[in-house]
Amino acid sequence: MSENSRSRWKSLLLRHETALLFVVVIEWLCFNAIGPRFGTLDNNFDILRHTVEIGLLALVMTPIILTGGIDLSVGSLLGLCAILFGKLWRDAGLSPFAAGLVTLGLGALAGGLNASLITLLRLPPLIVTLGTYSLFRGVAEAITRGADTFTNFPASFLFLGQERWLGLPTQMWLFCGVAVVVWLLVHRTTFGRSFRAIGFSPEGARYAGLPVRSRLALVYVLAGVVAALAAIIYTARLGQAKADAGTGYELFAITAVVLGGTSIFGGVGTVHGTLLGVAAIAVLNNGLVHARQPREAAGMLTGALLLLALSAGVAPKLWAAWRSRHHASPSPAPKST
Amino acid sequence: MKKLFCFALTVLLLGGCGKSTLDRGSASGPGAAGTGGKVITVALLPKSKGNAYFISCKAGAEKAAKALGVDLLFDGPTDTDPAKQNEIVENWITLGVDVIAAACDNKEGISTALRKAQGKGIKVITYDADAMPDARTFFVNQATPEGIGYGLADEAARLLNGQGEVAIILATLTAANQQEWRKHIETRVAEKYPGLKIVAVRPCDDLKDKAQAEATALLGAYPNLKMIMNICSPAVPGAAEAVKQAGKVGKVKVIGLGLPSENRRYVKEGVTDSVMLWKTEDLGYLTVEAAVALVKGTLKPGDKSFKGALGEFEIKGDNILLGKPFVFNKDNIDQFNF
Amino acid sequence: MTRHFRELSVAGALILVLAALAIFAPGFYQPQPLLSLATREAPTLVVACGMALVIICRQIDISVGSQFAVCSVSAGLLAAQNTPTALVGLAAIGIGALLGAINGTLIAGLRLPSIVVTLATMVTWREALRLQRQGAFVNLPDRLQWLGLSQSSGQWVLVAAAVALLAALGLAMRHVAAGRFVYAVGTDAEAARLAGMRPQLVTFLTFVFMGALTGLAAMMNVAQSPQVDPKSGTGLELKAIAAVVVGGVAISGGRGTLWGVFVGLLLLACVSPALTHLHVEAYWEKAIQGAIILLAVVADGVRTRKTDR
Amino acid sequence: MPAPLLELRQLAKSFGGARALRGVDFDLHAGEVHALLGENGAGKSTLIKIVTGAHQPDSGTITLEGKVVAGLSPAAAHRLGIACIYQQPALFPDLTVAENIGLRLEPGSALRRVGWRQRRDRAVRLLGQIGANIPPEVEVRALSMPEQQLVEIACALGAGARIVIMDEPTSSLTQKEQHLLFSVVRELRQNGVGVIYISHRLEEIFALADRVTVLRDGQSVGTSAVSEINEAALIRMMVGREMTQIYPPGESAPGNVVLKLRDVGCKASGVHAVSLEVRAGEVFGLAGLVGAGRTELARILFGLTPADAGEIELAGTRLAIRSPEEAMNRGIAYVPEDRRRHGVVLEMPVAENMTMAVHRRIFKGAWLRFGAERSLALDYIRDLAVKCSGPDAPAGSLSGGNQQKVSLARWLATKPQLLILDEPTQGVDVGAKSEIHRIVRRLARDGLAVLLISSDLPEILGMSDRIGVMRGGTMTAVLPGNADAHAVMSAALGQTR
Repeated sequence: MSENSRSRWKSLLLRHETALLFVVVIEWLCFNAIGPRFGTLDNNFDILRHTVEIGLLALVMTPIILTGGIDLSVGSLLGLCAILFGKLWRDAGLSPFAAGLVTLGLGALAGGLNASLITLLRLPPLIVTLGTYSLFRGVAEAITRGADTFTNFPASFLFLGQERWLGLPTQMWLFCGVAVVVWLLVHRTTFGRSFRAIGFSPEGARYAGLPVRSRLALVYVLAGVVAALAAIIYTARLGQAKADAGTGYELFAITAVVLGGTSIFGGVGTVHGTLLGVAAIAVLNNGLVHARQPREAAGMLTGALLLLALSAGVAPKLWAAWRSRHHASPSPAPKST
Repeated sequence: MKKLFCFALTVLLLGGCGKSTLDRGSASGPGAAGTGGKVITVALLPKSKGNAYFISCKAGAEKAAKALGVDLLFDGPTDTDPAKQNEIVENWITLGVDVIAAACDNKEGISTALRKAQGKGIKVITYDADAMPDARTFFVNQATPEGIGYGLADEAARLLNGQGEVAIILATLTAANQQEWRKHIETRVAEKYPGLKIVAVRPCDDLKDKAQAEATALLGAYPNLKMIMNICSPAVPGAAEAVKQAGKVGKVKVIGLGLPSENRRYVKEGVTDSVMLWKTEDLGYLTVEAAVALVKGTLKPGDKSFKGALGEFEIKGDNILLGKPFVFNKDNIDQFNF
Repeated sequence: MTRHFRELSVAGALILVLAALAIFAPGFYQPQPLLSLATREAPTLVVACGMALVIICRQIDISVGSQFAVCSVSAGLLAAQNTPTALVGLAAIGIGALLGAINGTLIAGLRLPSIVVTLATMVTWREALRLQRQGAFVNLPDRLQWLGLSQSSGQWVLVAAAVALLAALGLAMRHVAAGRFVYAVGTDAEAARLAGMRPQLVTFLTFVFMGALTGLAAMMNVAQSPQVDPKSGTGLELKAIAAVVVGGVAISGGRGTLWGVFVGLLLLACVSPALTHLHVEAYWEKAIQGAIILLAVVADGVRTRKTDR
Repeated sequence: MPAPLLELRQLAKSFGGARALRGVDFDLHAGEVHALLGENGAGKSTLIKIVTGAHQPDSGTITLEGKVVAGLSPAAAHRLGIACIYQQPALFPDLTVAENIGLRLEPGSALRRVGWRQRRDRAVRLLGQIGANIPPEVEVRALSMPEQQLVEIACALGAGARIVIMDEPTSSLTQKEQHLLFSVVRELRQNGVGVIYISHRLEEIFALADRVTVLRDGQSVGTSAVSEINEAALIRMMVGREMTQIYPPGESAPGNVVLKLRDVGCKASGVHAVSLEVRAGEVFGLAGLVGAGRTELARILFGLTPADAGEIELAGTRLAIRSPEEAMNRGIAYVPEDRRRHGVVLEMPVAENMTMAVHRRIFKGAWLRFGAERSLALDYIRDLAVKCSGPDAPAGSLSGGNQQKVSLARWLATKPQLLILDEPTQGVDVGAKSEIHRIVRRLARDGLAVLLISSDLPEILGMSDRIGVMRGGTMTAVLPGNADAHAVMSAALGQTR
């Protein structure tokens, strides 16, 4: 028993997610030691609030990358949905709730555009979403002619982004809801199973009778819906909607997902890893302010962290290869580890 | 191997942190609220960090901070990003600064955060670009949007004798102050200069190279173009270079908002006719001075003027007026070195 | 015919745009503005050539924009210290190659996915540069402008150099063994290894070459104006990738030609001035560019789908 | 006697924890064909990859003509005159045939000029030499598997190598191409080239080889002149036990018609006017040359390339099959030919592979039930005697035969009415092969209709209750199960008696 459980512990400790958890904790403790206000509840709620939109995008980016795809358009879609939401509320006279629902639908539609190009025409996701990255942002700018902003939302709507409900920032509840749904989807349903199968081998999945196209379509449509949700939360947090909302968020989301241990080639990865990846970046960004370090340092450290995480992933393999090459001839085959 | 990874990260972070502790030096903790004997912390928020304009403001602010013996925090988004500004303000609220001085990228958006700061007893003033009036006590007004817009339009009319086609290059289509300036330029032209015609408005993403490309295209597309007006600072040298390359120096005039240092060469060569700007260092200096006075209580709402190291400034309503913008041209540009 | 279908179809689209311009905005065809346009796009062409090689090698490099900025600023700082122009150029290329070598080491040496590696280096270089420069322009000495030539001949030199480089690379990719190695590695790295090539070395050198070309492009850009904007190169990677993809290089590696990239870049480079000439408002530009990229890939998708059946 | 061309002494190699080779001795003389035989996983592929420099040995020596070589790389092996035809063609799909051959054969600096005309001429010459009618400017991706194999052979031939290694070169060749290949091999031998020949087909070894070495569990079990050994002895050496009967007896008791095709065709895949009937409890063998349209027919039935002509009837109902899901829901199962790419997902565990096609049945409401999955996997592991460390072992860690069983288990779990097996024993060792045969027999006995596609004629003859022969995309003959090899072959070749 002890032997078995020990090896299980060992494999758990060697997990990417565990290492990342340590990183987050160390980051937190470290900043807590420097910034007197860093550890306060208020500040931690701030971190959460500021991370919700990028966190949402990272959450839905996870299944996409699991299938071996990528979606560069989510940030632009966030901007487009934000102004569509504003337009629906202000110009079409819908209540924020109704406008929100319609926006979610429009997000699904935009995700559906990606999905149909990728699945029906079998185009590479990188290129398709590179195109829609420009397209969505461009449409958003064209609709507002760049300048139009939507503000003066009712307080009942702003409650979603700026207040607390049951002790937590309101949007955290939505975020947790989405996180739980995506986690269950990826780790506890046959959908997640097929995402991984597609990521490892799209042809193999097709030959196994899995509905490859509809599964792929699902992840991109889901990304559209969640980007729309992020847009609504973003609007509520800032109290305004503008065409430049969410610029560059796609890269943050991808960074968080990859930092969280998801392989960019597909198949391997976890949702909790992504959450930790988001946390690592968010804590770093906030903590450096408290440590009075320049903002640019956050970007540099994130880049370095990403490279370090990737290198750590391949280091054991390289080490083993190097060792076996250099201890080749004298002794018989080296003992396996 | 993962252990190695953790270890390296720890070293990395601790290294960074250790340095920061030293940086803070003698200044007391930023949490020290209020006035009595504690060092005041002033937080200065630019629209974006990597921008020569705000770097120049910062230089002035640093001088003021040194003279007044206050702690200065300067932080902003690395790229213009409205959400990031809110984030930074909220960070400062938790950090417990005494006063926030903000240049607002998005009026309504950031006001949410600024009101929150006021709610926590932090004084708020704005500079460069204003927030909603209820979200701050004073606005250090370097020049009103009307002032800038009208000033540029007037200058254009003067140079062109009130006749001709004008194209505008701005930073992005979405930046609030750019749109406001543009609006005022258009209003003024419509009201006073019927002979001027604004034929195109192009964004340059706040990049000099892109501005040059846009200007090149404009020169080709509008053969009767008489002037390129640039309302963001990287666009002025960009447009000037394009005009120079196209061999249209003198035929197409270049004016705009910009720093003397970036435009000196073109102004001297006669490519750029005039560059408008206020003394950015003074703006930074005055902002910090006013902020500190507000915390100390020497500046109160309702005051009619504010006297500082740079002299006395008029207060109009809740706007502290820096004075009129300067127009730099061939004759006076060497007097300014920012 | 079918072999070059993609290049020809993009060329067709380009001719369409040019024809539309000839009818609706003949003012587009004036020698000096066209030369200026070509000069502006010359550095992009050089970067796009490198990007084509990288993508043919089944990799991607999204750090070129940041590399471009680092090379530009370094070149500017060197020139400001009165370094001879030729040396400045070599230094820019060298620094580019060094940055490329860092990418290459991580990608070929540690076998990390290129999109993630270059994402990380993109952010790192860009932020490091920001931290160092704080957005301040670098002022250049006069003699660096147009490489010390007069302005009119300087422009021609830059354009001619970019086109000559394209032609040389285009021929080399077809007629020199090393070029075929890039195709071979891009189409199947393991097969290349078994055929006696060294795929990791080819990948590494491709990234070094990409970096060197970025350095060259940076130098070509620096020579055009008396100041260096440390933000230069922002979005360059997307422009280059878009040109390469529209030009028919397969994102999955192994297929595509530099001629296609050239036509693709011409098409994209014409869009923005064409809109200006056609007096279309700027708000639509991004949307139209996105639509062109999508149209190009959709056309390809429909065609390959047809031939699949 | 001169020093052998190639001498391997005590070669050992491990991958991670698995020891692929534990000390292999092997030698090859000039002018001989030395066959290498062994079950899958015995270490043959590892051995040849060491000789071609693709892998580095952990220990042991490689001696070429009396000189010890160390640190062999593919490029060095190429220089030393070692050429190899891999089982999975190692070609560049996006490049033309001429360029593929060129890249393999042109050593020299990376900066040299590429001679496109010489490349073309050489390709024409080499392909002509082995009688392959392949235009040199075609991209390899457009070629069929056997055509790719021929390009590989042309490469090896053109290399002017002193040592040529062939890893199952005939596995997808037609009879005619096989004969050409054999004459090429004999010619090579005459020219003093040493040939290492790997095949599972014992009759080829007896027809071609001079000596044979048997590998088992990473060790060489023995070497013998072919003339001094018989088939039974070889099999004994390979499996380490006596094999009594290769093909289990058929007990044909056909039931109702399960599958009925009438004039089925699909333009894109070149299949036309196929009519046939398969009954429950029957093994219907599908013979024909590679490229005759058998796999293409299977792909039509499984909805991968839907039919555009004719009628398909399954258990009496007419239906259109437009996707694999649909085929699956109708009770059709397809164990594909290329198991590494299509049959199993190598990175995923055995259990997940086995349940992949039955998600809807065992995971009610799409919720994963790990207990149910595990028990299903354990059942099939026991039932099909899959050798693996457990249901959690990645499928890629299994040997070829066991991967095939996992692929089979996946489809048996769907409880199909019709099972299509496409080359189920290709590249599978003798032991696993006979186990698979027994399983197929048992399934038929339990009432399953089986459509068996195989290029292995003895397998078709031994297993089938009836044999359909395809040629040029259509069914040319349906023969009884006791038909002789000659009848099947002549139908496949289109000869009229």
